[in-house]
Formats: sequence, C-alpha cells, structure tokens
Amino acid sequence: MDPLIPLTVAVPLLAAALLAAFSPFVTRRVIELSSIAVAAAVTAMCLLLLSGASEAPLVYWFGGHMPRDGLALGIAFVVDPLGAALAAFAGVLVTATLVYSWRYFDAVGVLFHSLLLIFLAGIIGLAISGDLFNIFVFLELLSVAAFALTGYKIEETGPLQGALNFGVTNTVGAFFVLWGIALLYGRTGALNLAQMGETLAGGPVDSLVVTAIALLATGFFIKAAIVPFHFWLADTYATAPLPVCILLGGVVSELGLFAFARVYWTVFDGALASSHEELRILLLAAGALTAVVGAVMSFAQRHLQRMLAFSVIAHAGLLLVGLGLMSPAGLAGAAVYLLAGGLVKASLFMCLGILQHRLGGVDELRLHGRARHMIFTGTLFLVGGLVLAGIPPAGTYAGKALLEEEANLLGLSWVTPLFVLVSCLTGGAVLRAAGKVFMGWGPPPGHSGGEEDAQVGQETTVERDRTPAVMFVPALVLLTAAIIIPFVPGLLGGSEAAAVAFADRPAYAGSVLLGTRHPITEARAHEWTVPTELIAGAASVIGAVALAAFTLRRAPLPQKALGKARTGAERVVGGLTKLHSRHIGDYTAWLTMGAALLGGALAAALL
Amino acid sequence: MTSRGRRGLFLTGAAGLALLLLWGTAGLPDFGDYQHLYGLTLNAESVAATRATNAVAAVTFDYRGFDTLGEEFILFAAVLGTALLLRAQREEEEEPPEDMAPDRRPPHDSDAVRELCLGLVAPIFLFGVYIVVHGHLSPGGGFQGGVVLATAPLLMYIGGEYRGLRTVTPEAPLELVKGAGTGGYVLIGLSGLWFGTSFLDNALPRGNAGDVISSGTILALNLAVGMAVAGGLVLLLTEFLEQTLVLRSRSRK
Amino acid sequence: MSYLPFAVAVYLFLIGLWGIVISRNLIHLVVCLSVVQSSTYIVLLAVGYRAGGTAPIFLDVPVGRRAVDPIVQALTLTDVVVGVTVSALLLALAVQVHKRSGTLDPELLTSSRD
Amino acid sequence: MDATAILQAFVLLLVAATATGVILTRDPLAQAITVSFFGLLLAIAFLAFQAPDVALSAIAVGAVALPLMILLALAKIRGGAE
Repeated sequence: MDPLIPLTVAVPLLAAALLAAFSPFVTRRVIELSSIAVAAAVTAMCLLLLSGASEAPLVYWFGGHMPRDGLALGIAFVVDPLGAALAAFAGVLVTATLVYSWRYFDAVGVLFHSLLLIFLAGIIGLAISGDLFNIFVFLELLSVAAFALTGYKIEETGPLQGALNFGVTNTVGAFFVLWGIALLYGRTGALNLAQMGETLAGGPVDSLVVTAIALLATGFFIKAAIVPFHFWLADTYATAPLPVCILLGGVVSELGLFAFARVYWTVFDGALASSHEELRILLLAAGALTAVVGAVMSFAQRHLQRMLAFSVIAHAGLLLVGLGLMSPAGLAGAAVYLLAGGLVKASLFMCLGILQHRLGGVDELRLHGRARHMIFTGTLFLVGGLVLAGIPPAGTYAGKALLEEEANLLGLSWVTPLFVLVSCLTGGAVLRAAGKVFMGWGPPPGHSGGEEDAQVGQETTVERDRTPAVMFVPALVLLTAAIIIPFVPGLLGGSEAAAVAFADRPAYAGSVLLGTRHPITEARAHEWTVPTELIAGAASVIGAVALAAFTLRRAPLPQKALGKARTGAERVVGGLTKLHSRHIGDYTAWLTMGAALLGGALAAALL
Repeated sequence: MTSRGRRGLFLTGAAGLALLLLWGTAGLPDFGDYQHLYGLTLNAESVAATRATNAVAAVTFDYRGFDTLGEEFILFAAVLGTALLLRAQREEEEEPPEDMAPDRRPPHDSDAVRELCLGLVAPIFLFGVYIVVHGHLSPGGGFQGGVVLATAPLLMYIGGEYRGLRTVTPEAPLELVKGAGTGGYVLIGLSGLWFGTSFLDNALPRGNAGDVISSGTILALNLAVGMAVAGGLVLLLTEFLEQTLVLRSRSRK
Repeated sequence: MSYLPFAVAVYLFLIGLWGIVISRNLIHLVVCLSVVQSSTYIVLLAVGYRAGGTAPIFLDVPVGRRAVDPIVQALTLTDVVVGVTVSALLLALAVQVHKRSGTLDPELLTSSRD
Repeated sequence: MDATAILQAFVLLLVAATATGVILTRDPLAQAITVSFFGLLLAIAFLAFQAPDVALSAIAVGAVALPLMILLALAKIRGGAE
C-alpha cells in the first residue's frame, strides 16, 4: 500500500504540533518558512496521489485492518482523482495564503500557522476519506480551526459575532450529520461508505433512508451555505480577516457540497437510482434559489468583502445546480467550476487584502477613486471580475459551458439563462466596484451611507504606498491559474473520466471492499467551445459590463435607494437584507425550517 | 425578525423536523435488538487480536484509531484557538496579579478548604494516572484520565495557591506535554508505517490480555492522549483563568 | 420501551434548538447547544444497545458473553470531545463579544451594531 | 418489562425533564449548576446503556469541565461589568 496516502494528513498535523511545541525556540522567519515548506510539500504529495489515482482509485486501510469477507473493520482512505484534486487544490490555496500573509498576523506568533496546517489536514482528510464518521471528524477538525481563525480580529464586535454565528450554526450542522450517521449505522451496521452503500442498495427506500439523506444533506448544506442555511456565511466572510477569507471563499464552502456528493454517490445512489429525476428537480431548485439570492445580494452590497461573501453563496448555488444534474458530466463541470471559481474568488479576496493594506478599508464608496494609482492591483481586480463573469475561454467559462451543455442535453433549457443572470450580477458587482475604486467613475460619494458602515467595524485610515510582492504575486498566480485551466493538457478530459469514476458506486464498492481494480478509462472530453456556450459566455460578460456601466452612470447604489424602495427589485433586496439579521436565533429558526422543508420535499420525491 | 415571528418560524419548522425524526427513527430496529456484524465481530475477536480487554479502547485506539487522531487535533486546535481568541486580554492587562505577592491569598478561602484541596491534589493526580494506564483494561483511558489529571492543578487554584499553580504548571512545560502528547500520537502512527504494514498499525509487543503492560500501541496511544488532554485542558482553563485573576486583583485595588 | 430512547433523543434535539432560538444570553446559548449535542449521544448509544448485553469490557466477563456494540461507544467518546472543545471556543468568543459590546444578548447585539 | 428496561426508561425521562430545566434556566450562573446535574444524569443513563467509558467522559466533561468553563467565563464577564 502506498505510504504517501496517510502522510498527506499526518505530515501537516505533525508539523502543526511541532511548530506549536518549538515556537518559543525559533524565530518568526523560521516558523513562516517552515510552514510554507510543509504546505508546499503536502501539495506536491497530493499531486503525486492525483497522478497515482488517475489510473485506478487507491485504497488505504489504517492500522492494517483490511476488510474481511467484505466486512470493513477499520477506516479506509479511498483516493480517487476528484478527491485528490480537491486536496491538491486546498494545498495550493493554503500555500498561497501562507505566502500572502507573510507578516500579516503580527500578534499571534505561531498560532495562525499551526491552525492553517491543521485546516489543510482537515480538508485533505475530508477529500479522500472513505468512512462516514471519519468524514465527520475531519469536517469538525477544519471547522474548529476555521471558527478560531474567523474570530481573529477580537478588537471588533462584527468579526466576533460572525465567528459566533459561524460556530453555532455549523455545529448544529455537525449534529445533523451525526444524526444521519446514527440512523445509517442503525440500518446498515457500517460506517464505511462503500459498505453502507452495498447494504442500502439491497434494501428498501423507507422512512429511515429518506430521513438519513435529509439529515446529512441539511448538515452538509449548512456548511455549504445553501439557502436557507446560508445566513451565517455573509456575516462571517464579510468580517473575517482577509487572509482567512481567501481560504474560506476559495475552498471551504464547497467542501460541504463535496461531502454531500461523495456520500450521495457512495451510499445512496444504489438505493435511490430510480429516483434520479425527482432528486434532480429538488437539488436544481435549491441550487437555483441559492444562486439567485446570492447574486442579487452580492450586487446590492457596497462593502466589497460582503459583496464577495454573497458571491461565494451564489457560486455554491451554481455548484449545487451542477451536482443536481445527477450525471458524471454535471459532476465534471462542477469540479472544473469549483476549481476555477475558487481560484478567482481567492484572488479577488487577495486584492481586497491589498486594498485594505494600502488604503485601510474595503468600502466601495469610501474608496471612491482613491486607488487610481494602483494600476496593477486594479488590472487584477478588473480581470478577476471578468473571469468571475465567465469570460471565454477562462476556467470559469469552461466549467459553466460543460454544465450548460449537459443541462441542454437533459432538456433543462433554463439552466443557461440562470447561469448568465448569476454571472452578470456577481461579475457586474465586481466590475462596478473596480470602476469606482480604481477609476473613480460614477458620482463621488455624498454624505449618506455612513450608517451602513457599522456592520463592518472601524476602518483605519492608514495609507501605505507600496504593495508587498508577497501579496501581489500570489493573487496574480491564482488568477492566471483560473484563466489557463482549460488549456492544461488532460484537465478537462481527465475531470470527466474522474467524474465517471466518482459516480460509479458499484466500482467504488468493489475496489474498497474486495480490492478489485477498476481502471479509470479516458473519457471523451466534452466540447466546451460550441457556439451556444460561447454566446452564453459572451452574454454573461456583456451583461456584467453593461450592468456595471449602468449603475456607474445612474449613480446611486442600490443600497442607497433602499429606504425609498421605489422599484420591485429594490423591495426584494430590502426584504432579503432584512432577513440577514445577524441574529443567531433567527438563523437557527431558519435552519430548522429548512431541515423540515428539505425532509418533506425528499419524502415527497422519493416515496 | 420579531421575537414572535422567530418563535413562530421555529415552531413550524420544529414540528416538521420532529415528525421527520420520529418517522425516520421508526425505521430503526427496536431498541435492544442489535444484530450488526461489525459490533459482534469486534466483541468476539478484539481481545484476542489486540490483547486489550476493553473493546471500546480497542476500537478507539486500534480499529478506529485514526478517528481518535483527528479528535486529538480537534482538541489541539481548540486550545490554539482559545489562546488566539483570548490573547489580547493578556497583552493589554497583564500586570503582576496581587495573588502573586508572597504573603497574599485570595480573601475568600479558609485554611480548611485550602488544606482539603491541597490534600486532594496528590490522590487525584494518582487517580488520573491510574485511569489513563488502565484504559485498555477497564473503563476509562487517556481522555477521561487526562481530564481528571487536569483537575489536580485546578484544585490548587481553588485552594488559593495560584502561586503554586503557576509553579506546578508553568506554561512552557504544559505546551511541551500537550505538544508531545498530540505529536506523539502521530509519531506512534508513523511507527506503524515504519515497522509494520501501515499507519497506526501496532508495532509494539502486545503482551498478555489483562496485564497492565499489554495491548501494544493501545496503551502507548492512551498515554499520548492522556498527556495531550491533561496539558491541553489545563492550558485552556488557564486561558479563562488568567483573565479572571487579573480582574479579581484589579477589583481589589 | 422499544422506542422511548429515540423519542427522548428527538426531544432533546428540539428542546435544545428551542433554547438557542429563545436565548437572550450567549453563554446560555452555548449550554443549549450542548443539550442539542446530548441528543446525538443518546441516539448513538441507543442504536448500539443490545438487550441483556453487558458493557463491551472483557476483564471480568469472558469473551463471548453477550455485550453491547463497542463502536458506537467509541464514536460517542469522540463526539463528547468535539462538544467540549467547541463549547470552549464559543465561550471564549462570547467573553470577547461581551468585552467589545458590553452585552451578551443577541437581540441587543443585532440592534446596537453601531 | 424487566428491571433494566424500567431503570432505563426512568433515567431517560429524568434526562428529558432535566434538559427542559436547563433550557428554561435563564440565569447562566444557575444554569451552570443545572447543566452539571444534567451531565451527571446523562452519565447514569450511559451506565444504564452499558457504556461506562462514555459515562466517565460525561462526568468529566458534562459535570466538571463544562460547568467550570461557564463559571470562569461568567467570572470574567461579571468582573468586567463591575
């Protein structure tokens, strides 16, 4: 068996423990350099695993407890290409974040670095674990690290409250997952995903199976911020330290969706194979709702960090639409979109960090025209907005094109317009901000809007006149990566092959429980440059630019006009804004309602 | 949302969720009707295979020892996180607490309480060690024993010996204990990779079931967890304590 | 009896959530969260219970004696640790929230955000 | 119903009742005491479920560590409010 597999988790964990233990004896620079080195090494290990797993999934049993007569006794890691790719992607982001935040966290010494490495180990474990309870453990591991990191700015109420709402809602989510595990264990007597799936596939679809998938979906959707479980995300991401947001916005929200996809395709797909059609409607509806709410809210924000936070929600919605297509091609498109979208969001958060560093704030009105001299960052931000809108041939476009083509094949013609709409709004918001902040377009800010600031906490008025290279270069690298994804040889075709393997439950069960080898065959790469997709891509970009231009000319930001609520759109935004009350009781009530609705809908769809 | 609206929304949702959960649990086997091969197999073979008479310990540290590795690091991350979150108080307010003065004791304690607490420290410490090292034999183990161990220095605090607490449990050695425990878990796992077949595989002699020195890595991992939990918990509680002490000394000024 | 443990677990889950919804104090809220969590202990252990079984500890009883499932107990142990660590973190956050805003009431925190 | 089942039912109902009490205790200081009692009852319930390992951790955590952390947090907050 390949010893590399456990090392991907053991190395960052051991490094985190060693860093914490030896921090009093080494200098700051040693800590920074060694944590970057460890993260880079782990990334390289994940890439090696990715290439090793591209022929057939690799299975690793901890403690040498191999399954006996198909009965799993221990815990297995099952490395498939999609999981390994996610792990490697997380490694890249963590490495970039460590470089980017060189000297950012002055006060905390080793704590930030240790927590970040633990966080990385958590993501990798989640990505390649083949055991449901083990997935829960890693989800909690990375969540606990994230709770602490988001509350880093303890001198302001906003981040603390955001971290608290994050902690409470996500912990409740973890309990939903545990309940689902308990129900499934009661039915199958197993925790190994493959074995659970085998047992369920031979049994009935009854109240227990429906409830179990509803509870697991609720738990994972809370982590993924699917409407109406999304409220915590805007509070948290809008206030957390920007280096932490790079990771949160780049990869963390998507982990909930990944976990859901993994569990669905290994555990439930056999039992629910005849209900694909009904499940598809349900997931697509949830995804579309999430995407639209996130996109509308994103466009309505003037605080740039909050704008990107809602953009993260919108992207989670689009990803859920991709999963909801319930097909390997949908999965492949979602995977490409996850990668490209994650990279561009991380890069945009990095740009915000640069603005914060240089100008002491990230408020669109306050910064009006103040960043004119920051040509490079401005260019990066502008291109980031275009990539976010899905400009051909960037990776975001390729991912969406794959999804749109698959949706059209399935006869779901509304998916393409939905994607165009969401891209226009999220991309348009960023472009508008770029116009204001970096170009000074649009009318200068008046006196209004001061009362909106409080949500953000105080912003300092420090101005610095240089952008450190450690901040700029990672942002540039990540954005470039997001653009060139479609041109990486074998990436698009490989992702389709990987998705086929990901969704092949019997093959997964065979390789885990019986040790049979299921080669991953080269799949036909979907066309992603067909005219309809290109038109949709062009429409997204033109729409985003037009929307940005329109708001820049017409001047008042949507938020400013809220009080008057003149138009229907403004009323909708106002209503939505009111729902995001930051009250943890409200959020808990919403998530209870969401769980009940999800359960009811699943019961109606599956029985 | 108004308080009434929030409660209405919750109660509606909760009614649905309650129905869902009751309906779902109705699909479980009857309470007490356990038939699963996983548990039956481990109960039948774990003693012979691991030489640990406590099957729960065999599961926690052998069959599913990897879960426990994650669990240790959850605790570790929480200790780091608490230190991160409560840090500023210490930077801002750290001043020599008056409790540190040689002839000072917090006013609330009597000598009887003090002596009782201090008298309990040694027995509790021994009890904690006992629970840790018998984890593979009888109920208990690294986690439970570690919590008991952590209460020993806290008794010193209640007994008024804050000074004693600081001398017995200064931060650097605690960090070392916690780090050694947590890192030790990974290292024991790696030893399995080095000497055995795989990560967390047993690489030590198993001994005879029922002996204190038996069960190989299960005992070793219990010790590691005991150290990690005891060190971690004391650190965690002192994070809260430091502030309390500083404040108490301030209010007396 | 065959259903009571599950019903109690469902009750704990919901009453804990209700506590979170009505809570006017973040520390109270963290405790309510731990009540929600206790429901997961009960349901896990109930699922692994075997009528007439002893504890899965074979020091004084011979191997082969009817015993309850050891796996859910290991899971519950992990669950307990997760619970206490999350509580510690959330309490630390609550302490800081109070220090910055002077209140622990979610209602006041929401309305007095400036 | 045999004696075990009656004991289990009794303890479970007590747990449920105490949980209600914990939720309805609005004062955190008083709640630290009720939650400690709740932890003890949970431990007894775990013993009735033949889970002594879990019962021990429930006592360690539920009846000692968690109430202690609550008290310390409260001490800090009350101290700050003075």
